[in-house]
Amino acid sequence: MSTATTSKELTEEEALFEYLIRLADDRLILGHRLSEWCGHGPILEEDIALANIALDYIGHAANLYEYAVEIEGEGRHRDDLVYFRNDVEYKNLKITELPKGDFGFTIARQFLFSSYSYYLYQLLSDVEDEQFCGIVKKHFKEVQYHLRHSREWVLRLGDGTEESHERLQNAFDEIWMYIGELFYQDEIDERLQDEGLAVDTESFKADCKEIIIQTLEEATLKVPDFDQYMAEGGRQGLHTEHLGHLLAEMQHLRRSYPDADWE
Amino acid sequence: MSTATTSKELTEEEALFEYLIRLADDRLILGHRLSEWCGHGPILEEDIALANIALDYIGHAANLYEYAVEIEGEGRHRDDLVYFRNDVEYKNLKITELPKGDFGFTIARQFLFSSYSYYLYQLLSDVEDEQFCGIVKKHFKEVQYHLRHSREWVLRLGDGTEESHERLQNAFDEIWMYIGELFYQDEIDERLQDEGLAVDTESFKADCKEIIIQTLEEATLKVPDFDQYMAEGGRQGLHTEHLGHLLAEMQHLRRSYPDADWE
Amino acid sequence: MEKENNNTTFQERIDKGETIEPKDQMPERYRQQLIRMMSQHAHSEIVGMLPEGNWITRAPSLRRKMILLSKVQDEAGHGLYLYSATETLGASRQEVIDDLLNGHAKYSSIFNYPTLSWADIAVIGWLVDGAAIINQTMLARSSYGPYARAMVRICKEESFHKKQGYEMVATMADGTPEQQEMIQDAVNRWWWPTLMMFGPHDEDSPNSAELIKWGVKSKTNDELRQSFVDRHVQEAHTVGLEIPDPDLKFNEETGHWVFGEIDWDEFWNVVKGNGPMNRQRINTRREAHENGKWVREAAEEYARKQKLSEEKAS
Amino acid sequence: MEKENNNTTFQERIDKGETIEPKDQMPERYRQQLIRMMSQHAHSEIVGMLPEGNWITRAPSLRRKMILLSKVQDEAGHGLYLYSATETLGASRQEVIDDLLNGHAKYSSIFNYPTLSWADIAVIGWLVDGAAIINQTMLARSSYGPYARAMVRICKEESFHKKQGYEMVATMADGTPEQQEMIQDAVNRWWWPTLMMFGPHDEDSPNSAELIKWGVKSKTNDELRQSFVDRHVQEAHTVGLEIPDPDLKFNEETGHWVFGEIDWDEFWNVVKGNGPMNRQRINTRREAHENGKWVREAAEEYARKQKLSEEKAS
Repeated sequence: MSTATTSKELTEEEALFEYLIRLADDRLILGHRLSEWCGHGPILEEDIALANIALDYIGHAANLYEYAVEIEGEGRHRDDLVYFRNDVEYKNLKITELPKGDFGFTIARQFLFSSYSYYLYQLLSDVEDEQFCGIVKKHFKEVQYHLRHSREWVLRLGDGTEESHERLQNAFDEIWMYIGELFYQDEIDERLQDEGLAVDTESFKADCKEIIIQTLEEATLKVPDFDQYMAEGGRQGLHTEHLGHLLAEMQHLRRSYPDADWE
Repeated sequence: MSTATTSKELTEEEALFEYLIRLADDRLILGHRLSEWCGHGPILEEDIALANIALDYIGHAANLYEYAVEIEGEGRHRDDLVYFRNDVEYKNLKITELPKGDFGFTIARQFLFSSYSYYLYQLLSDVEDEQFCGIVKKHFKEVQYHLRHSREWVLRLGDGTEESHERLQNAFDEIWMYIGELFYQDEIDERLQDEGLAVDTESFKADCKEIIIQTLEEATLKVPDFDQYMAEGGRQGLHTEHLGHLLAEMQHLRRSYPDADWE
Repeated sequence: MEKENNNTTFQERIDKGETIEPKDQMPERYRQQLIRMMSQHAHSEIVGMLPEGNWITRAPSLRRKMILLSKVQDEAGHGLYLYSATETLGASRQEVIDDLLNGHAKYSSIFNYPTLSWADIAVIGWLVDGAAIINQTMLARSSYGPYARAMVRICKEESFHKKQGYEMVATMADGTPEQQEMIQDAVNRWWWPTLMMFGPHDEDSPNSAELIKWGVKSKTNDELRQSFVDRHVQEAHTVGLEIPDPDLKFNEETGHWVFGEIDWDEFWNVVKGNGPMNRQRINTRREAHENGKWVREAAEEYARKQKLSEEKAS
Repeated sequence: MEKENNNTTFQERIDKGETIEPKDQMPERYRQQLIRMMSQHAHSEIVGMLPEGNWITRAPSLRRKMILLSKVQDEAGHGLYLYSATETLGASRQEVIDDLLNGHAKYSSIFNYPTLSWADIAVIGWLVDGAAIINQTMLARSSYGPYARAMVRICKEESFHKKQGYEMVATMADGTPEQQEMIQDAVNRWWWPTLMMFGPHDEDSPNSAELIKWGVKSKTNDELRQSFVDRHVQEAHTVGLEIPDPDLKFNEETGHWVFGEIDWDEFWNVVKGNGPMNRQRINTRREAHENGKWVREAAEEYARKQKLSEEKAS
């Protein structure tokens, strides 16, 4: 159910399937968390912006799942991956499943994830698989916007009032232990990297850190310690206890009527 | 799915089934809300007390469902009622499904529901159906304890500190619009009352109000207006939006594997 | 006399079908009525996000989730657009939002009903957006330019929403027995509240005559309601759904569907604040507003600092 | 010399197998070690409520829901009982709880792993309670009376919990393919952390020798671990579950199961605070404590007022 099979047993298709699922799960789960803001944002413009970003993520996920089931070639529908996997089968990064918290926490997460996504998508745009490449390129502009949007809010909140500064600092301190996993890679990544189908996260780690440090400093925030303990496990299906509750809500209706068509 | 059929079409068994379901749903849903406190109570003794009361409620519900499916005689299991009805098929009072809130809100609800339950169970103990009667009598002692427990906390919080007084007052103000429904009755109640199988809530409304007023006054609290607008609909399956989320969590696993046996 | 003359001229412009623009002279009462209507309309978009938003996380397919999320986002956009249009009349967004949060301003009562099942989302798209379109198509010819233009744009998107809603209704009505039951139950619960969306009977609608005279509206509540019924009864029958109205019958002579009497007690109760979800809706909006206070303050403070340092630099 | 003599006497009592009671003389270090052990034990019961509590609302049958709720309630009761027993040594409940919340005190590291599926609840009952019982059966013969008596009582309930857990494990192992997969996955995730519950190897366990000398413990970590493995491998095989240890094999000569090496890096990491759930567990406890502050204050203030008015009355 959970334990990742080693790459030796995996064909290239299987490795790519797993790689796509990982990317898709991150975006689906984070999109879900963002969608929880809908109707509850601090200003109407942010209700729109967050819903928009949520929609981008879920759209990215949909495209990635679709390609994954195509590669798998067993006639599954993308919704099968969304609605009929349990949490130990989900491979998203833990950072994406944490509860939405206050607006500061949401912004801190958005900024960190968007910084990572920006470099990831930039490099994935050169991947040697036309269809995969096409999906990534189509979304890169949105990813750029996500980074801009969240970066601006980091500056506003960090260098805004005393309260906003403190809240955002707490948010970064709280979430920091989850950013190590952004750069996690294992034999699946390595295997695909050899084929030019995956990105080496090490190759942009320094750049990514740089933009994070530079932004936090500009926002007058203290940069937490990059060398502190970092949580991992998401890629093996070893999640926090939050994901199960998220999935219960997300899947309840669909699982209640497995034979029904909802389009 | 939702709309209650009128009593004319109902046999006595069907009416009793519905009556039992209503009683059971109240206790299951309130028990669920209380169980959410588990591990999060303000003091260890209350963690134990609330878990204990939750267990009482869920136990009462289990007995009532069991009797209901027995009367129905279609070979259903009590769990079918719990896990395979949707929110429009649940008949619990709205007051039971509201989110748990802070400890003050939980205590306000417990006190109001326990006051009502106390009189209800007292009168139900004389119902002209041996098995039903047996279930009620078995639980009446617990119901007395629930009232004592919540009443003591109303006094402590109401007449405690300024903060606790304000929080509890707010809780009562907030929840008040849901207490009218405690005394709701319709043709199902009336039909069964004729057979001595149900209690006329009008018969104890004054007593119930009396204990509520007396307790709130002793707790130095303002008694909100009994004549304000009162929400109804639970008995027809017309719930708040909270119940659906509660059920998604409660039913997700069971519905995911409808053929599995969990005992 | 001056004022009387102005009003006459104003009425003449209206009667000629001219469009009134923000800088034009207009009677104070015209302005007030429009602020009331337009801000109510804006609030309805915002509060309307809540019942539908309630199902985003539980949508039964990825496609439906995206459609719903996109729809709710559109509604936020409509709200924003309408608040801006209202500002052309001199009513600031903050003022009108405060009126909503302190309970002075109204919003469409339909959003005081809860969404209890996924079928409600389908039915809201079909019936509630359907009713809105009928109203808005009329308002797109309203005498006040910014309102009319907002309506044109909004109407286009809502037609799309209605189409998506009806498609969902049709899918469920053609689905498993459970889906059929679910969708019929939703129609049963939403039909009457939707009819109430058009407001009281003409004789009980104090503002109607005035709004028609001023060319804001061009049809009465009852006329609009009748066209809604005619269209939607047909659509219900097409997909095999029943309308929960035993008095409903087709009048061959008039070509209209005759329908039963609305429960006006329920209508006025909900308008007064005693609907199933009134208090919760306002509480939710208030909470969002209060929780967002520190964010808005931070944004203002940051903007102030930025401006200051730009000024210093220049 | 006085102190030395006392200690000798004390050791003689221990060696004779006498039970030490709260009012008896005891070496300060004995007292401190017991406070540490017993409060850790109490904290473990309290923190242990969280991973299991996580599934109460999602239990797949009413019967299982009641069993779980009742189990978690028992754990709260054990916590209470152990805090009281610790108080006999002069450490107030408030003090030891503060130590937990500010991170000074430890609790069993097993509770720093998350419960990801319902099968985890079954496996916790079987393996974690199973391990606890082996430890507690020994502690029920501990030299400190209140601790030993607490253990007798707790052990009885935990045996019941283990029985219920194993029954659940057996049901799932005998269930649908999905249930079988789920329960095997849970065993895979919990097996090694459970082995770690017995602590480091004897040679790395600084307290062990002393605790044995004082009759608090009567077996070493490795001895306890071995009896756990012997018993539970058998139980796993009975219901057809695999133990995720390729090195596991039965030694016919010794009659014991030989098992692979524990990942001690993981062990020390989790102990240091870097387990999957350490921070969240403490945060949850802290939040409960902070959110409960006004309640505890109110109860105190009310009690004060009551006492005052009683005094006045008399």
